[in-house]
Formats: sequence, structure tokens, C-alpha cells
Amino acid sequence: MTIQLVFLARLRERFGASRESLPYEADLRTVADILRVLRERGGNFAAELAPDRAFRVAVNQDVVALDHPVAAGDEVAIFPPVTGG
Amino acid sequence: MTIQLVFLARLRERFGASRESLPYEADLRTVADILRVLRERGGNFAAELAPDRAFRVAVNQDVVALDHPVAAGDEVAIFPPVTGG
Amino acid sequence: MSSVIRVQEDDFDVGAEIATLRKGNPAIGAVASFIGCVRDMNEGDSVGLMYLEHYPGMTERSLEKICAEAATRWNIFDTLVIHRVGELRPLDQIVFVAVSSAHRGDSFAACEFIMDYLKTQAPFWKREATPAGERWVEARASDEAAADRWKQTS
Amino acid sequence: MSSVIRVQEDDFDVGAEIATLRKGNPAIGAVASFIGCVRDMNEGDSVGLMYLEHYPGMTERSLEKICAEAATRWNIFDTLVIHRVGELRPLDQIVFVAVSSAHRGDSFAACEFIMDYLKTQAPFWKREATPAGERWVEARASDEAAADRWKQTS
Repeated sequence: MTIQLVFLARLRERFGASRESLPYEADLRTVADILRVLRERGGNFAAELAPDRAFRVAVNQDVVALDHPVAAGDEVAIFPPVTGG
Repeated sequence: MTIQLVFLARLRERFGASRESLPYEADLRTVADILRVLRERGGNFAAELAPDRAFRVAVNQDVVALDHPVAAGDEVAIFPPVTGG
Repeated sequence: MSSVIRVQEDDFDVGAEIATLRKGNPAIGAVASFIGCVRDMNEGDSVGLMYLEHYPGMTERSLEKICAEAATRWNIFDTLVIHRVGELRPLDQIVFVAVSSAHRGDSFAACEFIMDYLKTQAPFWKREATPAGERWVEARASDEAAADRWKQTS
Repeated sequence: MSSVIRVQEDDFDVGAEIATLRKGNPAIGAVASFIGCVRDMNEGDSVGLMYLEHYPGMTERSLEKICAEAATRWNIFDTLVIHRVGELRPLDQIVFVAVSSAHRGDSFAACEFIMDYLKTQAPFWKREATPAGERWVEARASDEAAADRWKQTS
């Protein structure tokens, strides 16, 4: 029962990991809850995911808002604004 | 002292000629004067160059309005609305 | 800024033309291009053969003016216009317009502008063969409307 | 209507890709296309090398959604999007979008729409090497503005 976190581009570098399995707990109801847990780690997590920083969250590969629900088994990706093309 | 007339596409076919040297006369001051002379021939000239028909006139390869002046030596082309591309 | 205009009977190789347009200029970040092709249907009738006539001299002159106007309106590097004349068949390429720029908005706008003006101002005429016989293609009001979009109010 | 999406390290041949897109369909009268290339300058600094990262799976999914949305908005036949990833250098092709349609207005609009949405929604990120070191390219407000143009008020 985990949530699969995916970090990309600059956030992958800053967090020192491209993937992480986050144990699913009952209070992880939305994207905002996951961000809270990550920020509580302090350091680069707190700095990069501060509310005034620009980043995007995708749940199961669709970009969503902070109040989007999450469930065990979801893939939750966090990444900077895209710069392709 | 002539004006070189050029007829293109459908008008070339209807007038039975692609070029014609029109003797320059003092009363040929504008494009409208040339059209008047051609319409006076009757037949396809009168039909195709009637005021309600869609055609364009270029003097020395620039599309112009009916009041544009003409002079001896000018190339005056008359053609249907363009359909390239 | 270079502006190349070619009116020719021969077909052209789009990939080679774009490579020539870019010609190793590393300031180019965007190339927008357009290919017009002969369709096998027009106005509800099947088309087997098409003949493209033009007004030599004025054709090149009008295309050069259109490309020069595009270069004053947008921040572009180079433009290329190739237009075929003579006998064409369904699937044949008729026209190619390519524009290079640093950023994409400029080349997109300039490319569409050149096509819209070419359609209403460059002296080409199409005659097409249908089962009912040959006919000259009529100008379309929608092409005039497309060109009118670019008219500046200033 | 076919929609082809390719994310690849290899370069691509624009002429061959367009030929495949047209694949002998004589109803196509228009092909609009766009090539994005690596420039040797960005934000005033010279760029020697670029690395493109993406989010496999979501990349293809987001591009498919963008192309499907284009097909609901305009009367188009086929779309092709190729985006390269990995190491690229100035002059390299990065992205190619091509759209076919009967009439040119549809393919022009759909091609620009796909590029604008790709720029703001498809999960690609560029890291570039400049004389001052490597850096991640920052998103541009002008790209957001370009994508916002297509938002429908209905």
C-alpha cells in the first residue's frame, strides 16, 4: 500500500531521486497532503515545494490541482513548469 | 507608340489572344478608357468586361484601380480573380 | 534576410528545401511551412487533371512584395516560396511556403500571411478537368476573407 | 483521422515524415508543419549542448490528448508529432508537428495549437550548457500567453 512518487528535471536533481515509494496512510487524502508530508522533511523539499514556487503535480499522468484526491497505488509526479518544444 | 495588352486565363481564351498591341491615342488616359475601347468591340469583350463582371487590371505588373493612368509603352494586363496556391 | 521565389514546372523536395532554407544558421529556432496539394475533388466534382497558368514577371514580382511585407511585419529570417505551373494531377504538390525565425509565433504568422496573400494576389489561375469537361476554377470568397484578416487598421 | 506521436532520441527526416503523413490520400489539400531547432543562443548566453528530459508515459498521453483536442476543433485529417529527447546540439531538430487537412486554415490553426499546447503542457524539460555552466531552462510567460489564446469561452 504505497504511493509512487516521481520527481523530474530540476526537482529530480534537487531531491536526489527520480522515484520514491511513499507508504500510504489514511491522512494522505489529497495532493496537498502529500506536499505537506514532503515539506515537513525540510531542506530542498521545503524550499522547492514552498507555496510560492512554481511546480506542477500530475496524478496518474494527468496534471491536477492541489485538492485532487490520491489513493494507494497512485503515481504522483512533481515537476517544474515544462520547457519542451 | 502602343500599349501592350495582356489577357490571361479565361479571358485569354474568351478573347482568342494572349497579347495585343493597342495603338496609343490621346484619349487613352486611364485604365477605364482602355476598357471602354475594348467593350466597344462588342462580343466577348463587351460580355467579359461588363462592369458587373469580376476581373482585375494590372499596369506594368501592379494591380491598379480603374482611374489609374496609362501611357504609351505600358503593359496593361486584364485577368480573372486569381486562383493559385 | 533572404527571400527566394521560384515558379517552376518541376516538383520539389520539401526536406531538401527546408535544409537549404536553414543553411546552417544556428540563430533559427523555428521553421513554419505549408504545402498545398492537388485534391481529387473540388466543388463536389472529381478532378483528374489540373493546369496552372500564371503571368510571368508579375508572378515573381507579387510574391516578392508579399514576402517583403511579411518581413516588415514579423521578426523572421528567410522566406521561400515555390509555386508550380503547368500540368498537375491529384496528389501533386502545387505550392510550398517556408519561413524561418528565432521564435515560432513569427514564422507561423508570416507563413500563413504569405499563403493568404498568395491566394488572392499572386497571378495564378487553375483550370481543372472534371467528368463534365474542363473549367476554370472560380475564386473563393473565403480566400478574400482570409487575406482581409491581415489588413492593418493603422 | 490518425494521430501519430513519437518520442525518440534519433533525428528525423522531415520530407519522409510528410510523405508518410500524406500516404497517398488525394483528399488532402493542405499540410502545415513546424520544426523547432536548437539555437546557439538563449537568454543572451551561448548554448553549446542541450539535454532534453521527459516523463515517459505521460509525455505520449499528453500529446495524444492535445492532438485529439485539435481534431475536435478543426476539420483535419492526420496529425504527427515527433519530439526528441536526450542530448542535442545547436542546429539539431527538436520537435516536428505536421497536420493535414482539405483546406489550409484548418491545418495552420491546428498545427499552431498543437505547438502552443505542447510548449506548456507536454512534460519535457531542457537543460542547457552555457559558458557559465549548466542550467535548467526556465518556462516563459510568453508560452503561457500563446496557449491561453486558444482557451474557449463557451
